[in-house]
Amino acid sequence: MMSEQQITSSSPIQPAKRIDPLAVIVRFQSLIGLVLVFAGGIIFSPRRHGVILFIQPDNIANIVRAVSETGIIAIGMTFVIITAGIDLSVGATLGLASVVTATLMVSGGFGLITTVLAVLLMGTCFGLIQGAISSKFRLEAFIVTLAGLQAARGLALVVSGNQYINISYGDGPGLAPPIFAVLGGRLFGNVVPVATIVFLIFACIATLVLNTTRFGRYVYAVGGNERAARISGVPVSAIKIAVYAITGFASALAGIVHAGQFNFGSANDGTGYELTAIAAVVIGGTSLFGGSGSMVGTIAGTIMLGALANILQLNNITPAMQLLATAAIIVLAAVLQSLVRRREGLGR
Amino acid sequence: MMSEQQITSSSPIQPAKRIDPLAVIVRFQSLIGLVLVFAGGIIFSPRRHGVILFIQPDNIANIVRAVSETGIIAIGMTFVIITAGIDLSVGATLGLASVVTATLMVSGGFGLITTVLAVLLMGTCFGLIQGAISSKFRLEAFIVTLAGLQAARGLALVVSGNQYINISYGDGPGLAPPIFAVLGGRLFGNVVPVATIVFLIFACIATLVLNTTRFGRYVYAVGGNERAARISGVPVSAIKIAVYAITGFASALAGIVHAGQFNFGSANDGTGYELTAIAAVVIGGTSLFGGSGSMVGTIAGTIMLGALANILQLNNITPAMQLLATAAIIVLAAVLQSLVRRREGLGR
Amino acid sequence: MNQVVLSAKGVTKHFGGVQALRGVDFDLKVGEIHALLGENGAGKSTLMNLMSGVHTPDLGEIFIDGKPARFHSPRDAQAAGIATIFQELDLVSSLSVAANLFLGRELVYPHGMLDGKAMLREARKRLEAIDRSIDPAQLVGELSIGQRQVVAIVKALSYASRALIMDEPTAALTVGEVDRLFDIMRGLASSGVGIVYISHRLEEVPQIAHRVTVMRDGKVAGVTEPNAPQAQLVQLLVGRPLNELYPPRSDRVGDVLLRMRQASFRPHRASPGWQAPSKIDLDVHRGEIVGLAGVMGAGRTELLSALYGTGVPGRWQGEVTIGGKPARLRSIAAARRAGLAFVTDDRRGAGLMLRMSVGLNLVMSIIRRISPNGLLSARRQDDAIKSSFGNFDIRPKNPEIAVGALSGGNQQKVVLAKEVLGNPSLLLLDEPTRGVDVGAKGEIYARLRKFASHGLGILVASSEMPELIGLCDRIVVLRNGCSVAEFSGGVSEHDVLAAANGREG
Amino acid sequence: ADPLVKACAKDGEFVVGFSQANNAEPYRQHVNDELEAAAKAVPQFTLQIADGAGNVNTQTSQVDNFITQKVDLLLISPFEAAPLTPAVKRAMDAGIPVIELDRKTNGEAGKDYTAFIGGDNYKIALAAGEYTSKTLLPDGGEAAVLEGLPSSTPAVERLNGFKDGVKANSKIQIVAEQAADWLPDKAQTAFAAMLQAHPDIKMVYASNDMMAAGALLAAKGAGKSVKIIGTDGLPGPAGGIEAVAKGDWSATFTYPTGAKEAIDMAKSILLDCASSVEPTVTVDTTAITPENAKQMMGK
Ligand SMILES: Nc1ncnc2c1ncn2[C@@H]1O[C@H](COP(=O)(O)OP(=O)(O)OP(=O)(O)O)[C@@H](O)[C@H]1O
Ligand SMILES: Nc1ncnc2c1ncn2[C@@H]1O[C@H](COP(=O)(O)OP(=O)(O)OP(=O)(O)O)[C@@H](O)[C@H]1O
Ligand SMILES: [Mg+2]
Ligand SMILES: [Mg+2]
Repeated sequence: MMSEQQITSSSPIQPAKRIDPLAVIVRFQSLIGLVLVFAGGIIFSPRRHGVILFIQPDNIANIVRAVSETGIIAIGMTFVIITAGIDLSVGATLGLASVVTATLMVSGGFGLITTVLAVLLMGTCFGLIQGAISSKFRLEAFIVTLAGLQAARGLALVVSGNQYINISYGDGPGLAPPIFAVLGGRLFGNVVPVATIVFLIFACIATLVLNTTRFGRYVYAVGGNERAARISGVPVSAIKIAVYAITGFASALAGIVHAGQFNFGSANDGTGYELTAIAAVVIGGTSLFGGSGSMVGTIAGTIMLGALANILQLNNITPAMQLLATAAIIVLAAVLQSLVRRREGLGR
Repeated sequence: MMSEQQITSSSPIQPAKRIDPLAVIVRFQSLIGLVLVFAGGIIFSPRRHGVILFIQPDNIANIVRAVSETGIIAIGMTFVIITAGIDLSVGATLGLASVVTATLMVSGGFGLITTVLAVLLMGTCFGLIQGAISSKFRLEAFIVTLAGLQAARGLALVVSGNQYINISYGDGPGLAPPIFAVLGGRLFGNVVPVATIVFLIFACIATLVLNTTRFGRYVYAVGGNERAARISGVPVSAIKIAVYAITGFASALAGIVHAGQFNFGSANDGTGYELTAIAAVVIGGTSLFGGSGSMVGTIAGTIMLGALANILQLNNITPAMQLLATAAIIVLAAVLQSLVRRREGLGR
Repeated sequence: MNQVVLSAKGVTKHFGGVQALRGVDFDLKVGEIHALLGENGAGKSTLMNLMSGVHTPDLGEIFIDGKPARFHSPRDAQAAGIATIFQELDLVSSLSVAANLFLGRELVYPHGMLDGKAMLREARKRLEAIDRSIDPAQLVGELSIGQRQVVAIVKALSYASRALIMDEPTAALTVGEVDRLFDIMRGLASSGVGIVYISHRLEEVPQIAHRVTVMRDGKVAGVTEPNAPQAQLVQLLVGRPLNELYPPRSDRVGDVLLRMRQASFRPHRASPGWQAPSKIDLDVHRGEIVGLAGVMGAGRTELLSALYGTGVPGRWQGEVTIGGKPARLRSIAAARRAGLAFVTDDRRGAGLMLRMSVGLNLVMSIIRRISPNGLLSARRQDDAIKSSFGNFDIRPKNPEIAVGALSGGNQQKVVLAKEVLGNPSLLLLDEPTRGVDVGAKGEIYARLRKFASHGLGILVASSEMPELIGLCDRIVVLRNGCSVAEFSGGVSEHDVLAAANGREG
Repeated sequence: ADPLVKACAKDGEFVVGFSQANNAEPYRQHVNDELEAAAKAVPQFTLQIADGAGNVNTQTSQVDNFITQKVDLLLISPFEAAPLTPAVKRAMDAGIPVIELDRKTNGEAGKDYTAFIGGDNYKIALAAGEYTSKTLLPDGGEAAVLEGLPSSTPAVERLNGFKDGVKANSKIQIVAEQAADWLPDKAQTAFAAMLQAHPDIKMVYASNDMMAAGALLAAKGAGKSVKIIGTDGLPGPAGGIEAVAKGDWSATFTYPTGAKEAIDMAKSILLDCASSVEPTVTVDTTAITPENAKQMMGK
């Protein structure tokens, strides 16, 4: 008896800190899928005169350009999903924003800055209204934003008069300020797409907001346990409304980038982006049940999906095989991440 | 003191049973949206020689025919959503099933019954595999079924050789059994569409299964509190796998109905059906967070969405206004249902 | 009476880096009520989880009737006649009471359909043995914590054929229900069922147990007789002698903080089962700890939650003042502005973010304070977390692990620590020590007393009569939502009970 | 003059990339089939097809990928014109000749892109409208339109073309106009509702064959015989040509793919070292009517 007692008191319950290689992997588990896809990309990349096409700066630029719009949206979506919400209206809001951008500049004669501010404001309000309806009447966000999707497409058709709107540049009525076209361009030796720069800047700001601000902490709290958050004095309704305002803002930003990249506004643009964005968020390790997730994961998930599509196309895989391969790799990446998570007992 | 004691013992804590008109509404709250849409339909219906077109048997038949495929899928989806899962692969599985149906009958020379059984089995297995992967590796169903969506479309492309496959009827090689065309027909005085009959029969069976069987009870338990279900001896993994097998079965059934109605199979058919089906389920009052919901609600939600589209089309509303009106009415119906729910303190 | 029905030999279990059990031997004899005691995190629940098939041991084995048993799921254990009441009351809140009672063993008609009527009938019959206030058709989500505990008990009782494991079944029960439960347990034991009984209420042990095993730090610290002196039990439990459990009462009491006179709460709409507070007369002064006593359903939880704004929506009538000013308690935000903080009795449902870390949970109510100008300050956060660990001895001392992985008692400490961090002036506590071990209880009492001596007012509802009597300066008794009597601290248990039950003292 | 492609050679090996707007539409699948068939006849060519999935962003990134792969010639059928203009310019800048099918990007043929081969959506719909007013409903009556995806180029152009075409006959009234997003199931539902609201509808113009097939099902369901005009003139058993031949529809107007012309042009650029090609090749529509349907079926 006595001896047992002594052993006990000399070994505190606190676990010994082992240096564990697994712990390192866990810390970066949201990046595992990305690393795997890049490794696969390098292995399976076609080569031309010994050059690995996949990791050519141009090709990397293509990948990150292609995902910049859905990436911007996915970043907004991360906030929503961490609160255990969902926003299906993002793609349609992108379409609406692209139409409004084009209309304001082409028909409205608005300048660059006023247009951008007006469209961002519109997107933010659109999200805000959805958040307010969902929060005030306690409706599932799924339903409210599904209605929002339809409303945004309807509004876009109204604004555009059922037409698509081309953006021409120049000085004068009916022409958009030429500087707007820079969104479709590339900088730094014509390599880095401007759309990607917008995406990365937005990603950095969002990462900071989520990780280092009071608001970010509230977002996690609301998703972690709404009742507990409310009892602890978290302004739950305000936070819930705010995250939809953020997705609205992000979608509008993506819409502006879209209009600038493609010189075009159409009510149909952005169809299906909601699923791609949600997929990027979830592949990045954010749970649809709320309370956990990371912005870095979302960024990794976004780029991973883009790199995957790229490597398949570089190899000229048939569409059928591309679909099958995408399916297989997404599941594989998810399984690996989950195995790592489980080994550390952090499983859901 | 003494008198109080008597009061106490004569008034047990159990709440008094009042007869409450509201309680009746609550009991049928999932039908409220449907009733509203029908009332609106009658009011706004175009008339011809004093006849209200909206409630003509022909028109009602058109409504229920139009929703029969998504309805069948929504019924399967209800099981999944009650377990707090989701299945995005349903539309693609419908496409796959329609292609396989056409191929088996036209190229494979299979008879009616063998074809139907083979396709249903295939759909069930497809769902089962997704359920098993998601359950075994503890992956979010969203990701697994998103991969499933791509896999099903990929398989359908492989099976069909990137073509849509026409079904011609007759006796001989390359022709399908003529009886299969009955799925596109109408019975009972050429009014009731056969597709609708399939939908309603499936709905009745599913309602019985969900409400009166042990399996149905387990479905609720798994979604309500997985841990509690597990420690009560509910075979949680089996139930989770089973519900995806059910959506797979339902999607295959819908695919067969689709092939029969349109006399062809195409890999792209059913695109976007997943959102429509989920919307029908959620409008019917089933929570995406699992544990609660009803089959009657899903059926009501399905028909409500169809009736809404129909009344807008009868009035030849422009696409833009149709989208806006649909959005408004969906939110309105959801708000009304939620107000009723809340009055009874059942709100989440 | 010497035949062993259920036993564990040398079982070891670890979760990630935490060693929960280190080679434990345990046995349960036929017809025996075997009390299992131990500090929070000692490994009691883990041991029971192994015997009921929730987890499998890393090393060692479980035996039934001397034969090795391999449980792959709780289903297997149940099939072997072992029923369990889990500490965390795992019930499905969206299903009815009856559906929960029969979950996994539904009654069906011969043709296979569920026999709902029979289940309702049978459920009502079984519930009546302990608590007739529960309607079997009600959703579990609408029940109070105490009522849920009854449901969990009844559920396990109904299929315990060989052994019954009860993990803190009485934590949310009041004396009446506990007595009825003990009667039932004695009946079961005499019919040959072995019962493992886990509790932190040491005074219950001599009443009910035949044998006592004490665990500490994942090992068995000793096996003794139930009527061993309490001091000896405590010594075994915490590894050191414990002096007085309750701190001395304060004699210096400040101004009145909360004052209620004929205060009634009018819900905006009728909510069946919700005992609206009415005609409450109550004062809490600065520096004072006031207790709320009452039987289950007397309305203690409702009074606290109506003050804090988390109950059903409604408004107060009559006089309610806080700090001398009429209180405007319309919302949680308003209550917090008035200096209130609330510790809920539903720690998993409304108290904790189970999948988030202990640290994040702790700072939840002071996010504003640790983020001056909107940016989180890691230093302030770490200071706050450190002070919580210091004040409440949360184990393991690692703020990184998910709070859901803590033992029940340690989870309770987190809920308590979190609200104290907010520096409230009036602390509303609902069952604050549910599931907390004696040693930790003593420390919590001491902390509460210390906070009070700094001018904090505390209003505490508890089902543990000794706790109320030992800790509180005054005790207000509620019955059917009304305040019916008031005692000063140190009163006899009998007097309080009599008032709570509506009998002359 | 210099050849358009320096590496041109009779016996070279060439990769031709085709960026298709959206494989999911049967018409586009038909384009792919014809291109594959035509390319197979040229042993020097390897044809790679990428599916833009109906999304200008995806299609842009696929053009970028073709540039990375340095294909020898790019064929593109842009989902929308303006959005793909910058991508086409990048290909041209990289020295890859671009032949556009179906839809022109902005700029000048021969300079901003090598050549355009295709039909004219407005014109074929105009022809359908004129056929309606002259041949199908000379005595007038109620007509309906099933539109494609609202605000997409072909939907807008075909709608306008048909409306302008029937203006020739003032006795024809368009009583209903609904979007069915190119899909047969939506078309069936929408046309069923139209027939409810307007039982006297005599004909329906469907902006593609798939919607015409849906309209036929709706008419059958309502027990009505309605004159149906499709668009695209797809071959094969489920296509418009056979439907006209069977007498199910009144007519369909082919929207030529230009596949054969495109591969021929690629041959002259890559194999024959052409220094210039015809910058704009318009391929005419053929009206498939009961008169010629049977003989067109074999083609
Ligand atoms: N699922 C789990 N994951 C990780 N750690 C766990 C898990 N379950 C228990 N533990 C750890 O195992 C140890 C023993 O916990 P256990 O729940 O058995 O304690 P207990 O004796 O029941 O305490 P209490 O009296 O507070 O309920 C604790 O340190 C706890 O944190
Ligand atoms: N119909 C209901 N709607 C909402 N909440 C309810 C309902 N019934 C019970 N509750 C909740 O249950 C708790 C009330 O518990 P109850 O008073 O019945 O039992 P108790 O907590 O054991 O005893 P005491 O009331 O003395 O604390 C409250 O938290 C209340 O919110
Ligand atoms: Mg425990
Ligand atoms: Mg209580």
